[in-house]
Order: sequence, then structure tokens, then C-alpha cells
Amino acid sequence: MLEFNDVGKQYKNGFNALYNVNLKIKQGEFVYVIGPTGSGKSTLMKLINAEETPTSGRVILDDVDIGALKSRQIPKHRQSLGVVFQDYRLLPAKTVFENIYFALEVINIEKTKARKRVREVLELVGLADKANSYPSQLSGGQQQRAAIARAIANQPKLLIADEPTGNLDPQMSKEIIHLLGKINKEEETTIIMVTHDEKVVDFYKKRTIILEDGHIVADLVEGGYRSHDH
Amino acid sequence: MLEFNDVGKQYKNGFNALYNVNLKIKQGEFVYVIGPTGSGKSTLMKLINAEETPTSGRVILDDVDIGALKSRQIPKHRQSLGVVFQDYRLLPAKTVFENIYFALEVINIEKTKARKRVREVLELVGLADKANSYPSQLSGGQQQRAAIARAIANQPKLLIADEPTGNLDPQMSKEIIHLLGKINKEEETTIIMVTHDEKVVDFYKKRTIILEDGHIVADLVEGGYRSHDH
Amino acid sequence: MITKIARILREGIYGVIRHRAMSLSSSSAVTMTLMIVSVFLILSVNIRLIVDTIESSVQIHAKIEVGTNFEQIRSVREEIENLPGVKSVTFSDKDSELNAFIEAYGDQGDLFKMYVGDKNPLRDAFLIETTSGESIENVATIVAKIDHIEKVNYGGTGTLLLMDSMESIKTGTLIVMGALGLLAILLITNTIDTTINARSDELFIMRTVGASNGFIRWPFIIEGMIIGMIGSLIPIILTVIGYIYLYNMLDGYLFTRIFALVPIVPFVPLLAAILLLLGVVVGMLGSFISVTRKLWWTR
Amino acid sequence: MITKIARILREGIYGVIRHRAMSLSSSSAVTMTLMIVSVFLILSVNIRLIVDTIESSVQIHAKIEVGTNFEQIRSVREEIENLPGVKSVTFSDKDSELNAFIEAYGDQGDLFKMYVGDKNPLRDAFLIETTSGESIENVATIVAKIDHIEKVNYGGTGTLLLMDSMESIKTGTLIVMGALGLLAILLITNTIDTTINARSDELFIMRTVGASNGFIRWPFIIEGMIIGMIGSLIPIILTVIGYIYLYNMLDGYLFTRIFALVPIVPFVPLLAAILLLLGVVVGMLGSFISVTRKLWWTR
Ligand SMILES: Nc1ncnc2c1ncn2[C@@H]1O[C@H](COP(=O)(O)OP(=O)(O)OP(=O)(O)O)[C@@H](O)[C@H]1O
Ligand SMILES: Nc1ncnc2c1ncn2[C@@H]1O[C@H](COP(=O)(O)OP(=O)(O)OP(=O)(O)O)[C@@H](O)[C@H]1O
Ligand SMILES: [Mg+2]
Ligand SMILES: [Mg+2]
Repeated sequence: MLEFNDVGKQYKNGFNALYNVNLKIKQGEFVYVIGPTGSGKSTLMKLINAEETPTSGRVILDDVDIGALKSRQIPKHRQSLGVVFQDYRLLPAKTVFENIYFALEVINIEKTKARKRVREVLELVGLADKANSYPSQLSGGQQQRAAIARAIANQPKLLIADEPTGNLDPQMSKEIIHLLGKINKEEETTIIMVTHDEKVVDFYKKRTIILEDGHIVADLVEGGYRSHDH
Repeated sequence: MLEFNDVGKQYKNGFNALYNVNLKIKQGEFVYVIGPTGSGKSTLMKLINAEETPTSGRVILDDVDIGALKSRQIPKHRQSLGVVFQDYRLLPAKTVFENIYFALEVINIEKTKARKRVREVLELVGLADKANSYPSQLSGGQQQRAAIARAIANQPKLLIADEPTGNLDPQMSKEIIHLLGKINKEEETTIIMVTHDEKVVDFYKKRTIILEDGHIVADLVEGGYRSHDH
Repeated sequence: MITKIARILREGIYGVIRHRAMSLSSSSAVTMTLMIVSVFLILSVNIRLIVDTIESSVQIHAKIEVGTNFEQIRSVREEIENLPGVKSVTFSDKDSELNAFIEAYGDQGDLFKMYVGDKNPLRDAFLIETTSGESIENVATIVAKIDHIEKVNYGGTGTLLLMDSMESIKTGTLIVMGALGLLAILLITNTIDTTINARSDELFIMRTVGASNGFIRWPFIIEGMIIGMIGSLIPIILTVIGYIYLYNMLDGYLFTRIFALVPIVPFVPLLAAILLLLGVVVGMLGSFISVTRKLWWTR
Repeated sequence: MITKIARILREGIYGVIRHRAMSLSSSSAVTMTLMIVSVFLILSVNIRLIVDTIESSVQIHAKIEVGTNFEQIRSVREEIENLPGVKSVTFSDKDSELNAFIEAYGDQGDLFKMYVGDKNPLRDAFLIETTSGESIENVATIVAKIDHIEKVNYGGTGTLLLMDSMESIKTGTLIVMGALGLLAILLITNTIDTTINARSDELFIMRTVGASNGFIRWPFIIEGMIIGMIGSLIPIILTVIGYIYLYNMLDGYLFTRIFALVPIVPFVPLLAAILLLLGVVVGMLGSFISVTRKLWWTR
């Protein structure tokens, strides 16, 4: 379903964040992406979301070359994705409810259905009581969960989550991973998750891609944080 | 040195984030604050930083009632603190170098000394090569380390760090904790650190304060994440 | 469709309300700009009216040759009336000419009393009003060539100069008005642009969440319109009340009975409409341009 | 101290450069505002000059009784010259009076030729210029009561009305200028306010990092000054070039030789200084107010 062909990414200031990345992810897979800070994980995610374009190679999702998408084709592409951004990206002037509702309005879901779905996902991430709070009135972990709720609300085919549990306590992390696992299984959603959480990676073993300095240094089908030695 | 006397905090929208918090932290201590998301950890930090005022009780640092500080007295108070904010709060129009330099200019440190110190702390957090990058050009973990560098730059008496390793890989986390431990020991800096990282709390055992729903439910001198059972 | 429009309106209104401070600030910028426009419009329209009044008060004085008979006078009169640029033609016989002369010279007028009666050396004449100051010279030249017209007079070069300056004033107000209108449009556009600029992060987040440009743009356009509308309220109210008050206080005239102010109706409603339109349409346009440009730079 | 000033300047300049788009946008708002001010200033100063010219062209005509001897005339003249509001007094004997009369009535002037010589029914007279239109009536009344003055004339109510309207025009331009100046100040303040508003997160971060209000404020004030200065550049250049061009093109006169334009020096340098000052000082003030208000709400 998703394919990286020899992808390189150099930022405008000349910094090279990715080198020759080759990668194939199949429909319905659950993949961890791990690696030290600054190794290019978020860059990888941004390429999938068409936020950045590769400077070499191609990123292909279901036969579509994402890097070659024109500006006006991008929304359609993004509507089929769910993204948890590392910096959350909640709309500051909208409540939690409205933030999630917005993502559903974008794909033109009928009003009552959309409202129901928003309540549903808020329930799922345990944020029902904060529905009417603005992002600035939330704790870090609550903002993160709001971002997760928004990403799963439209039942995307592909969910990319950049460090979705960085601000969550271990208990909540576990619940969220559990939730993602369930979505992966029940709805066959392909999930790519960037994480630093050794516990999670070690406990719920999945295919694990390890990045270092912009290179994929390992792609372990058996998973586990420690199975790769520096 | 730092004392919470029966502190309660209710936000303007009516939400009660802290109840009857009593706490004494001595000069030179290293204290973890842990607890589920939304339990009031950041609120506690914001009270120390005088960003929020308690709605009841008093927060006292070296005989000064922080909650009663007048607006124009607050800068002086903050200059004696080092703070790592959960949301980093880097100035977007300044480079990493300038961000840290700014914190030193504020306390009127001589130019060449300040420049030297900035390079020093950048080295300490492993960000020397990103000195001239703007925050928007950094990865999540790099931003976080820039925030840490800024907090320790002015060699504060009291360092409060809100989830300083949430976006760092385990290796980097360890190094940062190590760094904080060194600062704590060598410079007798009092450190209060909010964290979700079980590994850290379990490995570097320190006094640990556990918050839940705004209440302090445990204050364990021996430390450890698991030593408290729900 | 209806739900779409409902969304756009709702989001637009929310946008204004939730960014109160910003909206108020840009609304007041629009207010000040439109106040300037309003003052300028009132001034220039009234100046033009005064200029018109002055222009139309200038008449061409055409003396008729001695011995021209009644029939001939009638036909000459008709001929003049049919000239382009002629508004009205009045016949004035030599007695009334003398009376007018005596009256016009006030104090010294008595000196002419001796001419009253058969000794009257003056001629019958036509008093010709033209439609505009510009046509005076033309009409005078043509009339001068008509049979039985002895001499044509319109106050000479002094009057022509006056007419010239009047025309210059008219052109001047038009140019200044145009320039000012343009500046006002740019100012309002700029204000709205700044407002939206300050929120480019929102645009960016909306884009990354999959919203299309059209989806993002419309609420902002509504916001621009609302800000423009709010911004035009005070200028409209002040203009309406102010002009009506001024008009009534001055009894409809400026300085003297000669210079009438532009009547309240339809001027004031029109002015209000122009201000509202400037606010709303330019607000909308500014919004559109700003959002489009921002989105252009956002992937 | 010097390092402090260096920091403030550096930070201010950086602020402008690093927020290029914003700075440019608010600079252009300042530009447009000042363009309007400039046009208005040029207009009103020239209108005032024209009005002054018209006012000073009105004279009081005081006839001297027949039989007043040379000595008496001289003492009356002195008396008039010492009246407050009198600018100049000219003696005109009855022959030159008649000549002036004949000339003034152009065409019909010939009718008076018969009076030339001993039959001249006119009187010797003083032509009195006053310092302002307002003093005409006063001076005329006083002069009328002086011994040996037969009759005083100043064009009657018509002239007084003209003088009244001229004074009204002067007051009018002053009021409009004042209102416009105020609006311009508000507009510029508002523009700077919006610019800083969009960056209130920066202010907030600086505060939380321990910066005092003074420390934060100064660089922003410099920023406001720079924006105001940049914004005033184009209006200044356009004003200087435009006015000099216009002045030379019109040869220094408007319509006729009677209405002189305000001379380039010192008007244009002064105008440039006013525009610069408006930009810089108001930019500074706007910045100061805005930052202070923002900081007021930040703990
Ligand atoms: N816009 C940018 N311009 C220049 N360099 C950038 C930009 N964004 C990221 N980088 C650099 O690219 C490298 C990879 O960044 P990326 O965000 O992909 O790291 P990451 O693996 O997500 O790290 P983290 O775990 O800290 O989030 C980093 O060194 C970063 O400084
Ligand atoms: N400005 C605010 N207005 C209203 N409620 C707030 C505000 N800030 C925080 N809260 C609420 O107070 C509670 C405690 O928030 P706080 O940020 O202290 O949590 P936390 O322990 O830091 O959580 P996390 O680990 O997720 O950062 C949360 O339920 C939050 O929603
Ligand atoms: Mg990242
Ligand atoms: Mg927190």
C-alpha cells in the first residue's frame, strides 16, 4: 500500500534529514518507527502527509506519487489519512469537540452522524468531559489525546501517529496503544507509529523500523526496542 | 526552601486542578512529580513559576509568597528559576543560540561570558550543531533540549522541568537525567521534575511525589514509579 | 448546499467572536478609513455643487442690433435656444437693461439716471445661460456670428479664468477622490490582510487536516465581510446624523443663500450605501486575496 | 548602558527583519495613512493661502469730504494708519478715482468719459487694506466716524459675506485637518497594535523567561519607530517630488497669477518633517501603548 523508493530529503537550509529510504508497508500492517531524536522520523511522516516533498526518490501510496501531488490534490489525499502530529496542531480558537468535528466536516459527513462520532472518539480517548474546553485549557496529555481522537475520527485507511504517547502516563499510554491495536485489527487500518516508548515497543511487539541519522538501519519484523544494538 | 501550604487551584472556567496541596522541598533536593495526565502536575509547576496564582493557600519560596507577587516583582523571581516548559516556549523568531542568549541577557550577564555559557549548555544537551537553527527547523526532541539548555543556562537555584524527556529517545533521556543529576549535585540546584518516564523514575530513584486528580496521594522518599499502587 | 452555507456563516461569525480583540482592532481601522472617506465625500460633493452654482450664475450677454424687428428677434432667439450647451435664453429690452445697470452700480448708479427714456444708449439684449462653464466660450463665439447680434459679452477673460478654475476644482476633487478611494481600498485590504496573517497557523492546521482551499476560504471571507460591516457602522451613523444636523443647523445653505448644500435625500442614503459597500465588499475582497495568498504558500 | 542601548537597537531591527511580511504590511498601512495626510495638508495650506489672498484683496474705500485741506488729509491718514487691524492706507485723488471707475466698467466705461476734468463728481479717497477679513467691518465703522470722512464703502454685505465664508473655509480646513490628524494617529496606532498583537505569544514567552517589562518593551518601541519611519518614506518622497513638480509645472500659480501656490521652501521640508514625525513618533507611541497593554494582561 505504501512504498518509499530511494527517498532522500534535504531541507531548504541544506540539512539532509533522510538518505535513500526504501520501505514497503502493506495494507493492515502496524509498524513502529523508532530512532534517536533528530534521526528523521517526523520527516518521514511529513512526506507521507505531503507536508514536505522528497528531494529524491518517490513516496507512493496506492499507486499515487504523493510527492508529485499538486497543491489542490493534497486535501483529497489527506482526507484519507489520519495524522497525530508531534506538536498536536489543534485549532486554538475551537473547542476539543469542534476540533474533531472540523475533521469530519472536511470529509462532508452528515451532521448528526458527525456529532455522534465525535462523542464516540472522545469517549475512546477518555476526554468526554473536556469536550467543550479550548486547547489552552487542557493539560499536555489531554491535548495529545484530543489530537489522537481527531486522527481516528474519520476512520482513515492509513493512520500515522508521531509520538502519540510522549505526554501520557504509562497507564494511559497502554490504553492508547491498545486502542490503536484494536483499530488496526477491527478496521484494518494501516498504522505507522513513531515512538520513543521502549515499554510499548517491547510489550506490543510489531514490525519495527529503526532510523538513525536519516538512514534505515534496521527493519525488524519481530519488533522490540532492544533487539537492535547500536 | 519551597513550601506549599494548603494550596488549592481552581481555573477560571471552574475546574479544580489542585486540592489542599501540602509540600516541603529542601534546598538541594531532587524531586519527581508523577501522576496520570490531567492530575495537576503542570498546574503545580505554574504556581511555582508565578504563572498562575493559587485560589487558596500559599506557595512560599525562601520566605517569599509567590502567589502574592506583584506583576512587576515577578521577573526578579523568575530570573532565579530555571524552567523547562511542557510546551517548550521557544521564541519562534530567534535561533536556538539567541533563545538561550536571551535568558542570559535578561539577568544582565556580560556579553562574552554569556556567549561562552550558551555554547557550553548547547554542548551539554548535544545541540551545538543546531545553534543557528530556528525552532521551526528542529525536531521535537531538539526543541525540547533547547528548552532544557535555556533553563539551566543561568545556573538557577531552583530548576523546574515539566516533562523534559517526553520527546527524547531512551538514550537521550538517560543523558539528560544524568545531566540534571550532575547539576543537582555539583551546583546544589534544587530540581523538581515532572515525568511520565517509568524507567527514569525507577532507575534513578529519588523522592517521588504522586499526584492524582489534584491530590497528593503519596510522597515517597525512596522513590520508584511502581512503589505506589492504585 | 444549505448546510454548507450554514457552516460557512457559522464559522465566519465564530471567527469574529472568538478573535474579538483582533476583529475589533481591524474593524476600528476600517472605521477610521471610512470616516476619512466620508468627510472627503461630503466635502467634494458639496464643493462640486457650489462650483456648479457659480458656473451657472455666469450669463452670456448678447446685444441685439438697433432696428431688428420682433419677428427677427424671435427667430434669433430660437436659433440660440437650439444651440448645444444652451440652457435658457431670456430677452431683456433696453429699458430693463438700463435699470439693471443702474441697480448693479449701486451708489454710482444715479449717474446714469439722466439716460432714462429716449436718450437710452443701450440695446435690447439676450441673457443666455449655458449648461456648463465649459460651454460659455463656445456658445459666445457662435452667438456672436448670428445675424442681428451686435456684440456678445460674458465678463471677458476674468470670467473665463474663473470658469477654468472652477473646472480645475472639479477635476481636482475627482482626482483626489479617486486617489483617496484607492488608498482607502488598499488600507482596508491591508487591515484585513494583517488580521488573517496573524492567524496563518490556523490556515496551516486546517490544510494539514485535509481541508480544501475552498472549505477554508469561505468562512474567512464572511469574517472579512463582517469586520467590514462592523467597521462601516460608526462612519455611517456619524455621517447620517452629522450631515442631517449640519444641514438643518445651516438651514441648507453654506455662508449665503446662494450656496445650497446638497439635499439630504438622496445624498445621505447614497453615502451610507457607499460606505457600507466599501466596508463589506473591500473587506470581503481583502479577505479573499489574503487567504488565497496564504494558501498559495501552504502545501 | 551602551550595551543596553545596543541590545535594544539590535533587537528592534531584528524584530522588523525577522517579521518581514508583518512589518511590510504595517509599514504600508502607515504609508497609505500618511499619503492621505500629505494630500490633505497640501490642499489645506494652499486653500488657506488663497483665502488669505482673497481676503487681503478686499479694500475699504473711504471718501474724503470736499474741501478738506492737505494738512487735514495727512492727519486723518495717520489716524487711520494707527487703527488696529489696518495694514496699509493709500491716498487716491478724485482723478485717479474716475480713471479707476472708467477702467473697472470696461465696455460701458466710455459713458463716464464726459465727466473727466472739472465736471468730475467724485471725491478724493483713501484705499484701506486690513490685516484680515474679520477686521474689515470694524475698521470701516471706526473710519466712518473720523472727521472729514464723508462715506465709507467696502462692497457692502456681499463682501462681508464673502469674508465670512473665507473665515468659515479657514476654520473648516482647520477642523478637518484636526479630525484627520487624529484619525491618522489612531490608524497608525491601530496598525502597530495589530502587528504587536499578532506576536503576543512572544511577549508572553519573554515574560515567563524572566524578562522585565522594560526589557521587553524597548525593542518593540524601536520596531514601532522603524515601521513608522519606513512607512513615511514613500509619502515623503512622493510629496517632495510631487509638489515640486506641480509647483514648477504650474509655475507657482493656481489658475491665475492672483493665486500663488505656497512656495516650495520652507513648505516642502516642513511637510516632510511632519510626515516623518507622524510616522516615527506615532509608531513609537502605538508600540508603547500596545506592548504596555499586552504586558498588563500577562503575569
Ligand atoms: N524545517 C526544517 N529545516 C531544516 N532542518 C530541519 C527541518 N525540520 C527538521 N529538520 C532537521 O532534520 C532532522 C530530522 O528531523 P525530524 O523532525 O525528522 O527528527 P525526528 O526523528 O522526528 O526527531 P524527534 O524524535 O526529536 O522528533 C533534524 O536534525 C532536524 O533538525
Ligand atoms: N487554563 C486552564 N483552564 C481550565 N482548566 C485547566 C487549565 N489548565 C489546566 N486545566 C485543567 O486542569 C487539570 C490539570 O492540568 P495540568 O496541566 O496541571 O495536568 P498535568 O498533570 O500537567 O497533565 P499532563 O501530564 O497531561 O501534562 C486538567 O484537567 C486540565 O484540563
Ligand atoms: Mg519528530
Ligand atoms: Mg502537564
